[in-house]
Amino acid sequence: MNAVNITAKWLEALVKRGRLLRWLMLGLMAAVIVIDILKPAKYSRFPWDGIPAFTALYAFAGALVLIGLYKAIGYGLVYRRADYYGAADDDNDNASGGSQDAG
Amino acid sequence: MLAEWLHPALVLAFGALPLAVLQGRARQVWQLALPLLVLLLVAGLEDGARVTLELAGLELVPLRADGLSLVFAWIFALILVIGNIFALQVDDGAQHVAATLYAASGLGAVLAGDLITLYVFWEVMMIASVWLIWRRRRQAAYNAGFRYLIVHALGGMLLLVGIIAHWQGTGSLAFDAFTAGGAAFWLILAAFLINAAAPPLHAWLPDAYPEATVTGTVFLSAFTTKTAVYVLARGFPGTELLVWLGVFMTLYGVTYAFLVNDIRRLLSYHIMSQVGYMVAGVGLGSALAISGTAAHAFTHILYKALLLMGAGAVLQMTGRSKLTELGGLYRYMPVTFLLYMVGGLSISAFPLFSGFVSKTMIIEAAAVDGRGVVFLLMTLAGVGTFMSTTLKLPWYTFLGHDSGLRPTEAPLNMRLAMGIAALLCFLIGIMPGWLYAILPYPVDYNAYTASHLLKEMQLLLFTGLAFFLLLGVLGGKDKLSLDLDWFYRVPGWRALAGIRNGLAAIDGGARAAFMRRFHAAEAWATHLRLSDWPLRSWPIGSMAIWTAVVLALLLLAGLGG
Amino acid sequence: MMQVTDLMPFIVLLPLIAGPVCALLPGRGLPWLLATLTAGTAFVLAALTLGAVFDGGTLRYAFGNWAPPIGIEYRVDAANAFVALLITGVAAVLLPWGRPLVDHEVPERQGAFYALFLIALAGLLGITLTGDVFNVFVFLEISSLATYALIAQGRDRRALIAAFRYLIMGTVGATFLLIGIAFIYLLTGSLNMADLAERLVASEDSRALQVALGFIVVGFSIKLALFPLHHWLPNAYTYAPSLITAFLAATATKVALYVMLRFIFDVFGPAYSFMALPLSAGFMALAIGGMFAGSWLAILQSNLKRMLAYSSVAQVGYMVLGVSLVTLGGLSAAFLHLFNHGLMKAALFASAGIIAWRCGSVRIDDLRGIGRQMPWTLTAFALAGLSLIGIPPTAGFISKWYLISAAINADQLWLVILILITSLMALVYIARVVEVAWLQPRPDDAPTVTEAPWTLLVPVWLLVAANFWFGLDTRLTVGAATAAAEALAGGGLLP
Amino acid sequence: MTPMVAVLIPFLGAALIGLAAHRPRLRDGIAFATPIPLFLTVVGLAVNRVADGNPGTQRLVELVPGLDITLAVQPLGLTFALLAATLYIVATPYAIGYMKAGGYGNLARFMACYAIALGAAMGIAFAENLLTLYLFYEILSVSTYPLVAHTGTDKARSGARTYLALLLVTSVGLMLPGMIWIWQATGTLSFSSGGILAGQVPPAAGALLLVVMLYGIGKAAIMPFHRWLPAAMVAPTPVSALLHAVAVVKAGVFSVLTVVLYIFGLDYLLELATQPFMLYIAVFTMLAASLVAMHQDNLKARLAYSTVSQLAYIVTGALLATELAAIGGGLHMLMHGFGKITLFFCAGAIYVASGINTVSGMDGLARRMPLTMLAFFIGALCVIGLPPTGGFWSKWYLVSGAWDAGHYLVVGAFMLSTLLNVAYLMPPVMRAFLRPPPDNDPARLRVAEAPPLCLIPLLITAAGTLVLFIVADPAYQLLAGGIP
Repeated sequence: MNAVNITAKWLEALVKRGRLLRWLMLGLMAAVIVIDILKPAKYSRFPWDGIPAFTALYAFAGALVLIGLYKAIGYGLVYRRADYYGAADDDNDNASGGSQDAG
Repeated sequence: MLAEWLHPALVLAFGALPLAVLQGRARQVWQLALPLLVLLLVAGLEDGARVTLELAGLELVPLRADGLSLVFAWIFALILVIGNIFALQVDDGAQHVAATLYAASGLGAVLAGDLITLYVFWEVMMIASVWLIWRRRRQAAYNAGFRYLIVHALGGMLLLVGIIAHWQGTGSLAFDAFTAGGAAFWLILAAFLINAAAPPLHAWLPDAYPEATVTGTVFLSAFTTKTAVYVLARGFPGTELLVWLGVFMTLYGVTYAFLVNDIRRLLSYHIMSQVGYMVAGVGLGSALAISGTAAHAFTHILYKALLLMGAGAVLQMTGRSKLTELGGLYRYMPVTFLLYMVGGLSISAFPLFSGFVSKTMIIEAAAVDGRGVVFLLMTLAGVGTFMSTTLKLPWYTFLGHDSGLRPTEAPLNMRLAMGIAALLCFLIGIMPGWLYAILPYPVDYNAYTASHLLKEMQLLLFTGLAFFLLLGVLGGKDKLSLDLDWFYRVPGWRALAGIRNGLAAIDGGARAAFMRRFHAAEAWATHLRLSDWPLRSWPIGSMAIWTAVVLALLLLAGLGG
Repeated sequence: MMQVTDLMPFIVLLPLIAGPVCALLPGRGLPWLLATLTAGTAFVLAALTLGAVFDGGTLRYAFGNWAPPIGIEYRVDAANAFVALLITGVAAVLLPWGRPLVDHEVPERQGAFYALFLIALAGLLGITLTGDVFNVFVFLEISSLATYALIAQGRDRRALIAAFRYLIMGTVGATFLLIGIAFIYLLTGSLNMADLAERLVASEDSRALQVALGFIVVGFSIKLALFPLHHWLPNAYTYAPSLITAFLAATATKVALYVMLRFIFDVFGPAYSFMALPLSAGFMALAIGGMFAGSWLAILQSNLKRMLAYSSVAQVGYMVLGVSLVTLGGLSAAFLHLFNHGLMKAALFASAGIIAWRCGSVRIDDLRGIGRQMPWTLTAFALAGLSLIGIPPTAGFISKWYLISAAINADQLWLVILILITSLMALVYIARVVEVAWLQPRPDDAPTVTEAPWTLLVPVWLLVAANFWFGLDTRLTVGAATAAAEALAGGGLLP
Repeated sequence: MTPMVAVLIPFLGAALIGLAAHRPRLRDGIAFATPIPLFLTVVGLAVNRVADGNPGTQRLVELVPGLDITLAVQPLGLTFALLAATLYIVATPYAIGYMKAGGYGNLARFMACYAIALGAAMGIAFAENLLTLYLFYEILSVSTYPLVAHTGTDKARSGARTYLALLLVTSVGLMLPGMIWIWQATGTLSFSSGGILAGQVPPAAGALLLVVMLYGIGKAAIMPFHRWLPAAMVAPTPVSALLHAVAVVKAGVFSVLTVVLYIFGLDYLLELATQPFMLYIAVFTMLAASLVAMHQDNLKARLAYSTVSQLAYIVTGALLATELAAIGGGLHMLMHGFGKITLFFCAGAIYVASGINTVSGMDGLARRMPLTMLAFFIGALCVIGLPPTGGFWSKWYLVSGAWDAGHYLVVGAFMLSTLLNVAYLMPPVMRAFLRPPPDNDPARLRVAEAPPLCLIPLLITAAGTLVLFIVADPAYQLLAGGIP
């Protein structure tokens, strides 16, 4: 379990520095926007190729729209009780996957 | 040439048999040796190799190797090695036999040079794969497996009829692009699309895969849909319908992936979504698009297997697979978490990881074609993919609130398998030249341009921003999301039962009525027998009267007339 | 070297002479031996005769060298040679078979018994071979009287009553015949058949001739047990000694049918007969009635012999149905079935006789599980039953084939359906016996029975084999039946 | 080497078995030995036929000119004969093993009737004309009756009564008059390529004749005359195997194929107004029987209804009136023979070894009887028509024929029926392999594979279905050569 422990320690350290990571990310975001604005567009295949930071805007707006859409579809149409098709007999595996060949 | 006689699929199929009886270490050794042998055989296949054969009056080509089929052969052989390492600790011969036969049929299908051979392997694939679901040994798995089997049997029949129609229409059984059109075209396309899980024929996939065994899902994710992608690329390149169907698939998949609660179901919907890119790529049909499709299938198999191995490891170690029941596992399964994240970054096309070098090819192909809407929607699907696979799932499974579960890390062989897959994802990500070299068409494509990198980073980072802003409302819901399988699970099933009961009622009613009459007649006969009437002797007088009557009638009629 | 023509009368004379001799012989063995030898010789003669008829056409023999029409003439064509072959053949096979049964059923005065048997045989053969209408009456009375006496020998008290009832009915029939003959004689002054055929043409307008035909047909209908004049038959067959039942069932009704056809077709001529009286419709109605009533009553019976007796009523219906079509095919089918039915009924009654002897009962309920104990007998019964139902490759199948063919040829498809329904009814009553005997367990309290000795089995199996032989090799039967039909129909008056 | 020899060998065997009734060892020896010369003879006939095209026509009896009992070797019949002779070899040891393990009595009668049934099947296969076929057809009906009623219980007798009644009522009531009608109209009953009715019988009458003949062949179990088949399930399993795979039902569909091909002729068939009607009755039978099979819990009843459905495949193949479909029908006769006999062998082995006869009772059985269940699985694949079993080829040609004929509804019905086949044949497999065995049932723990005499035959036939996938070519060539 040595490798596992070391990895766990690393992860723990990362999680502890969550705020730092967050700032790092925000910085990165700002950087890609700035670069995109400064750097001229390589392509002009589509009308939006010329808009600076279009992809960022599209992604952000798209994510919000998608989340809204999911909520609408979920609550409006497809959500049902978990046992809608009849109660599942045992919801949780007994932690050994396919290897409970007891017979 | 050796490989012409040692068809990799047949070697694999016969090699599967010892797995049924081997035990313990011997089985594990064979389980590793066999895929490696097959990998060697595939390596020995030359571009252009061909084997022909005559069977039941038909000219067959059981083996045909060319650029397109070899890409799939390679990745199938490769994933079999990885999957078998992952499954090494599973002590269930039936499952190993099924998985190996399944892989064999997948290999056979992509190497098939004629439609009959394709059909044969197509059906074997169905038969073998269902065991990977059933061996989960839960009622839900039996039922889901059964639905899976029925849907695929339907697909198989559509394929059979389509092949027959094609055969009768053109007189040819060769498996090349279908250009004749007509019923054959649509039937075969429908059969392929069922296996590709294209809506509205997709519901079997998210229904069945999450119910499969932990190791079985890994194999399932690799072969069925990718074989379908291969046959679509072979048979239907440049079909306009497929572009839109593929785009729709990508969005449909990510949408449902967001709605479901089970992590393996979530990933299953992502298979659908990713296959959508490939289907769209086939539809675009340009050399770049087809190559991109092949490349994406290659990378997809690796990263999806990796993701499902990660989710499977969680399921195996915790016994749970619902987002609402998981959380905070990173402390206990850190390696799994990290390796899973490699898969997550790959599927969302994060630069330096494999998805980036393949998915962008397809999107680029759409852009080259000047299809703006397709381009935008595919990009949007990428947003959804990143949100649910790479952010939501790990967040609520490994990070987030502590669910109180205290599992141990997955066994070594599982981690090893995940590690190999992750390593390949990474290697392909940084050295795509290896992959590009085996693509069916020579490609002049470089993923690592500044423009691509910049756009991809924008996309991912701002998607992440939106995700973390709305984190509070994104958790899993302990709900069931209806999909199109509802139509056959509820009204379809009721209709079938209704017809059956109706028939039984008619049959039973008719039989009962007949038997009632029959028994009544029997009772009457018995009564007569017991009542002595038929046994009674007639008095002499009545005999004489009858004689007189007959004579009189005869004479009267004769004399009168 | 004697000609066959010279030997032919001995078919009748031999049993007639041997009969009284038999009555004088003491003990049991000698009368039986004489009867058997006589029947065997007669069979050989009948076979020779049939051969000669095939080769040379009609054989004639005038008794006492009195030329016909004055003298009595024996006139043998394919029709009566065929019937004679059946009669003598059945007698020759049944006599060796019947010996132990007779010992059992008629322990006393066997000389007289065999004498009566021979006389009955002689009577039947006489009816068959003679060419003289009055002679027909005489032989009919001879055979009938002997038959009454034979039936009365049955062990059961009811045999006597059955014989008496038969006597009454038989006498009615004979009287009718006599009345008919008297009319004819008054009209023509002749009694020779061939002669009559020529002379009657002149009297065709006469009502008296119509009446004569009516009396003769009804008289014979009684003897051949045509529905609804069949009431004497079940009891007579049920209570007579087994040998007599088997013999009568196979021959008596057949002879009556033959001679009736001889009158209708030869003496009166088909053109006249079927025009003067509604014989076709009448026969058809009565035949169908007989087929259904006989089969139905057979299904209801609980006594094996009685069941077979009613089955005979139904089978007579088939033959008459063939006649009623008034086609050559129909007539051939009737003759074919006449012969084949003789074979199958002989086999069935012969096995039933063995069963009666070994089990002491012919109630179907008492036969439970005896298939295991008497496998050879019951197998023979089942196989003969197949013939009765009409399953190939049996003689019964051939009969049915020709009958259905004839019906189709006559454009009477509905008859086909009726024939098939009654065949299936035969299936029901035969299968009932087979099932009881083979598939039900023997009740614990039932007496143990053992298989009959081979001396009985061999003749029964010979008959069964004949049923199969004539189901496969139909040259003799179909050829003879066709020839017989042609001989009767004579001038090709029939389509 | 003449067809007569092939017909006589089983009858001779039956006679010898009857004579050796009281010497069990000798009796069993004869029973074992009889199939071998039969098989060799049939193979010899096949070689003769294929090599020299020699039909070996043999006229046994001539009833009247144009009406005779004649045997000849024809491709379709040869296929049937090869099937029957081959399966007879494996069915005999199985029957002996089963009957002994199950403690049944009256083995001599049983084996003799078994042999007679095979002889009759040979006669049907080698019939040169309809009369000969009818002759052996009836022998087959009658000789299998004691087999069905073998146990002699009330239930067995009543089942056997239904069995015999339906078969005889249809054959005597419909087939016989139909045959006589044909004879009257054409003056011959010989099977000839392209049929004998064209130009002899007006299509209006031919339409009626078609219905009469198809229903007259009750052994083909077209609804509503299918009841005999489930009724006959009371028989011991080797008999069911014989009935449902080798002799009886295959004789029925063989007769249908023969009558359609060589009496009616495919071209004439298409002129008949009732051809589509009967076709859709067959299709209905196919689907309805599958649906009924789905909710039979008794394993043998389920297999029986499956047989009804599968027979309808072959009848459909015949009635589609295309060459491909007829070849498909002939192949399906062969393939279904192997597949279904495997399933019945398995059902019998399961019953003998464990006393289980219901699908719901099969939970976890594969742990105790893995080989049997594996064979069952393979047999099921063959019946469903999936590769890599021979069943695939027959389905291929059947569907091809339907497509060729433009009967797309029939194509759809084949598809639907395949799904239904999956739905009723897979649950037993699934239960046996996946479900845990019922708890606290000590009897179940003692269950082991059936005795070798039962086990080996079923493994052989299961392997046969796989082999037939690879060596389908000779069968195809044989049939293609005989179908106009």
